[in-house]
Amino acid sequence: MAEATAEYKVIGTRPIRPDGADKVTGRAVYGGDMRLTGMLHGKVLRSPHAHARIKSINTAKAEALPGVKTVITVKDFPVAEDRMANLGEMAVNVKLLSNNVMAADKVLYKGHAVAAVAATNAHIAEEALGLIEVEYEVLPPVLDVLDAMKDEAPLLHETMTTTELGQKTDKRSNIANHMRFLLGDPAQGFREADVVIEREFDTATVHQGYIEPHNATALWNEDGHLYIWTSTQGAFVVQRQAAEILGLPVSQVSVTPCEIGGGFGGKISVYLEPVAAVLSRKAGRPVKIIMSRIEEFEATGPTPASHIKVKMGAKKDGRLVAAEASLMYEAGAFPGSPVGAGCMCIFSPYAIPNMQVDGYDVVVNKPKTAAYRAPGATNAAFASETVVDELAEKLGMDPLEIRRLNGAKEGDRRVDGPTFPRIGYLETVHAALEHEHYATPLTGPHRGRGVASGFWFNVGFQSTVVINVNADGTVSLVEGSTDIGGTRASIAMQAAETLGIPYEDVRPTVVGTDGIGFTDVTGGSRTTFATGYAAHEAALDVLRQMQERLARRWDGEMEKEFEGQAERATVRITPDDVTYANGVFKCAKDAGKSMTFKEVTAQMARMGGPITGRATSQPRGVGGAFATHIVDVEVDPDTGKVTILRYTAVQDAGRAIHPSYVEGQIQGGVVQGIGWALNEEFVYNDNGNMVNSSFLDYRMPTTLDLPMIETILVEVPNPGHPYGVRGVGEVPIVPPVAALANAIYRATGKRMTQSPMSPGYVLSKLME
Amino acid sequence: MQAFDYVAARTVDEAVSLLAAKGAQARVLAGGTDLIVQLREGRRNLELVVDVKKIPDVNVLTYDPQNGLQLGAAVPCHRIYGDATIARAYPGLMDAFQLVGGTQIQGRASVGGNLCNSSPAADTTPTLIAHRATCVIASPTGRREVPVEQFCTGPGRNVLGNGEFLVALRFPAPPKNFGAHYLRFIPRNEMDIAVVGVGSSVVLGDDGATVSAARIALGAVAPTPLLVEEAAAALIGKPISDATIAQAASAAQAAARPISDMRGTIEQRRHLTGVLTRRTLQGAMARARGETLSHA
Amino acid sequence: MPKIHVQTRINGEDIDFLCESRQSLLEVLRDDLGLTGTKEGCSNGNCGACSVLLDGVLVDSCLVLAVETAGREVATIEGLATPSQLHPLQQKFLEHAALQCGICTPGFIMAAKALLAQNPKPTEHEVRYWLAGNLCRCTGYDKIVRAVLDAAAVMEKA
Amino acid sequence: MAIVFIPAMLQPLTGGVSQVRVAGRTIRTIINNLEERFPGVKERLLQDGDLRPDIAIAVDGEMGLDGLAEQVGENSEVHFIPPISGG
Repeated sequence: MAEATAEYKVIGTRPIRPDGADKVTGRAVYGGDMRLTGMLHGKVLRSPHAHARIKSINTAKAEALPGVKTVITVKDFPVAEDRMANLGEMAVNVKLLSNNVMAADKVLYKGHAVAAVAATNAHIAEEALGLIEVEYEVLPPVLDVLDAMKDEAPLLHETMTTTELGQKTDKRSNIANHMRFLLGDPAQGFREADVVIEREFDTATVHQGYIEPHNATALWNEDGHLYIWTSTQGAFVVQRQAAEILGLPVSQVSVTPCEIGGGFGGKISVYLEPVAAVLSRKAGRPVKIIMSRIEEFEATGPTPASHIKVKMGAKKDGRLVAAEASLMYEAGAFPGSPVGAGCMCIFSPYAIPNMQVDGYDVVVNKPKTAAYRAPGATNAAFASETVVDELAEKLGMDPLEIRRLNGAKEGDRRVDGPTFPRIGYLETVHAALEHEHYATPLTGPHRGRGVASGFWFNVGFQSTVVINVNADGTVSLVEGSTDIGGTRASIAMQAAETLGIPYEDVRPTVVGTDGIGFTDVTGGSRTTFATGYAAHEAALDVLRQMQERLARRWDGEMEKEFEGQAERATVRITPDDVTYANGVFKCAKDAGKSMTFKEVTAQMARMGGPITGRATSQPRGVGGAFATHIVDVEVDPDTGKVTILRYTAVQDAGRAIHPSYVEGQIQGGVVQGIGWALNEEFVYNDNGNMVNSSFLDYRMPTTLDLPMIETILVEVPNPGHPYGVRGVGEVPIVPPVAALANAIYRATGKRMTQSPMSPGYVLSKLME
Repeated sequence: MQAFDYVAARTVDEAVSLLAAKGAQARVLAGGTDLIVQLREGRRNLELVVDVKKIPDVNVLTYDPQNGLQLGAAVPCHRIYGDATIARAYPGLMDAFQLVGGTQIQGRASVGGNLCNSSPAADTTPTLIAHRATCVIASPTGRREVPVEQFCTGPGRNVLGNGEFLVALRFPAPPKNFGAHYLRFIPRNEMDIAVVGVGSSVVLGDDGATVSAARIALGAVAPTPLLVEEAAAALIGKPISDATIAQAASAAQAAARPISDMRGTIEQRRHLTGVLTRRTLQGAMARARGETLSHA
Repeated sequence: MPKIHVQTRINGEDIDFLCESRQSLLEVLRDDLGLTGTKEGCSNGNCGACSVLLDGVLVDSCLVLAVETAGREVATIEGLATPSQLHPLQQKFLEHAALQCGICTPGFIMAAKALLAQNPKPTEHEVRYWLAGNLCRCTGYDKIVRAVLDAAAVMEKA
Repeated sequence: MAIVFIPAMLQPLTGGVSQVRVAGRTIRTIINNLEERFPGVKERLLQDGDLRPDIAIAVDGEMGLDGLAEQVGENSEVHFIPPISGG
């Protein structure tokens, strides 16, 4: 175990995670492992059409199949109200959310749920799906963002009108929202520029690709209480969304988060939970539903395909003076793509005086997009970081030099307005410049080195932590943040550091909505930051209570010792007189009095009873994160296939609490970015059916497609956190697509303007 | 998944009679890595699955320098390249047998099953053709043999008639100065279906140059794996050279009839046919001269 | 559909169960025998999360019919550790933080066990080639490969 | 007097003015004062007496957490930006 940095005892070490043994022995319980007495198996009937009106649904034959207990459609759901509610990370329209869980009058993508069955086993439920007769009026689908934006395009939502630059209009269109950000005077900026580059880019729909399929087990009791077990990034989000959709008070919905097999943003909004719930109420028995991999691709929440225009201008000395971008993102069947975040990230690594960014949120007949790790930022960085690379080449500058020259730092203003607090972008560029990888020339034919940078805001949101002190000096920490990337360890480490006790003495437990106060999703790179913040505060609460108990104890002892010495008896001991350091409480007014943490816990029963520290956090001071990546590739000129020779990711982590898991987040984000760059895409046929909805033809990287991923942790502590933590989970996915595009250019002389840069695409560019 | 009956046949005759009775409603189960996926995704509905893995004849794996290789239809890939003698004798076969799906798939998938699934992009069929394999088929009227290049008749279709199933594949012993090599193009390095696959073999004369025999078989560029005689003709009778290899490659390109689908376009497949024919012939030539190729 | 009585051995124990012929080994392990350590990721042989050993050979249990295991030997993740100690692979996966969400971990560990049984001192390439049938989306594979190489070294010495 | 940055989307209502000093110790007061000077902005920022769901407040670069009650310092910068959520 690496010893801690001089400053800390626990933070910076690499202990074994507390839930590790269960996970490597197969004992950990994931949602799919749930088994309840009398449990039925549910299956969802999904639309074969990408765009159609539902005329009628006949479930009689299905209900008659032996083993089938109940069949439901949208009629079994309460009518969802067309209003906004804060249901997770941000406000969501309840009607649209509910319609995505179960189609109302129209199906808007192939795979859209139209009915569901509960039966004694999954095979029978599946057979029953084939007996449900649905009459559709098939409508022409629109599958591409540019087509959808045309006036003559088929409309998904008859009543939807465009919000144009913040103003609700009555123009019926597939464009839900056109937003704009403006800084300075771009037209003037471009006039001053010596070099201007303008390019257009297209990115394909990609999926989070978590290995565990969505699952939900629900038991809606006769007393009206609804129990849900599910693999989710946020039990409280499932609770609120299920309550809104089903018309229940939140207190009547208990959600227990099981272990989760990956989410990356894709397991935040609900898909199966309300369906399992309604099946359970109608059947009077618990119901479990597990999605197939085909359903995962066709009916959950991929990240948007997009069309992006970027124009950037620089002076001869390399200073960027003007930048414009137009981002058109596919929102899927319902409005709400992350185009806003993309607009705010696209130029964020750079201080540019004149910028205008336009964002378009456009519905198409594909599944509603959901968050995918720094949602919206990777598409945008692919465009901007390629153009920055081209500018550097035109100006004869090293691509990292142009980034160092223009790198954003504290006080520089983003296009959406706010100025940066203390940030570590330039530190990542310097670290990349000085790294042995960048210093070592890349030799050999058809080889190229590319660099790219990326930014993500990270978020704070809300968390609650309770620390119960045990009589043997250990503590049990209760939290609501589901642990996907080892956060039980990183949160327990922060509590141990503050309490001054060993990490092994903190036992973290993740509980559901009945066990802890409100806690937002594990996502937005927030868990180690915000829940860690609450753990620190809860630990301080424990120490304060101990100081109060000791003050009372020592004050009493003082009185006994100084009996009869009038003037001495006036000395009183208050909690402020009790100091704590290195695991020992001391009395400022009497050096003879001291007690260790363990000794205090052993005496709790005679010093005021149990000690429980608690804290909630909604921290401000969220530290944004930057990354700069370097990649070497070799391109086979005969086939267009890209082989990655070396990959180095430099990232500002603020303070790495558990370095192994920070490295793991970076390596995982990089490899998802590599898959996005090289082979991952949703392939649709003309009538809107996805033709590659399996892990065979939706090509995620395997062990054999990658070298080791080297990580360099730059630590520019975030002043907004007691231990300097910045979120690390999302920014690593932002640079890879652009870095690979730039490397492929240096290897082939061909600029890449489309992702994925599959062998077929690269070959077609080589043969131009 | 639709319900079906399962019978583990003990003898060839038992399997034949079970299959004959049910016709298209019955199918042989060997490794199952294609069949079980098709059943689960509803692309195939059966009443009966006949597991042949207990029948001795389909588990044969014998080789001797005179009679060549006897490969039972149900022998899983890992057993074949796990046999050092056979792996050394037929490196061109191992090229394909070692890359059908991941390790887990190779623990189950059989070469016979891959052939009987008859996908145009099957990884093993081009190299079976390059090695002049013969299919030994059991049928209600006894055994019959079919050269492997005639086995597949269309996407997912082959010569097996009612009540027939593949028992084994016979390979002649590699003649002197024989060399074969199989390559496929896939976007990743593993776990993909071939965009194009090419199996080539050559037999060189004692001068180590003149080609006395050659076979080039293409995968994923026609409704069935394709033996391209014209490509062989470009090589036979002449000393092998970059020029004759290039002629063979363009002959292969001319014979290819690719389609565009999610895995590749017509132009890409036509181009790759030329590239892989060239590279497999170079590999086959090297092996014919006694060199060994580094394992990809 | 009448159920078939199957007698097999799982993790060294004689086990018998009733199943339909259409039930996969994965389904029976998880739903009927309560051995939920073997995970489902895709159900069509493309992710390796359901890897088990069948007569010592690494297979996807989603592509094995449960009836096929009659008279054969199945090894799953639950059978790896001894009552007092984790297997070196399990220990090294923890020490190297070679798992994050952990859903793919049982499959990777069973695959690595089969590799080391056959190739006790694999190179990095050989580890990557053998494990290409196991997908992981969280780790980027780096620490998994290092954990397997480290476990091989420890087991080699033992 | 805080410095309020007028987002591009509202600049048509402010005659192209992009920054303006506005009195007020909370966002509620600032928006009311802004409305007096540039009629119509309030309706674009508020809905049912609270911030519109697609608008968030940043004060001195920090995401506002208290809605219209968010405190604003004497020389603070106020920005109206879309809310951010993570993956």
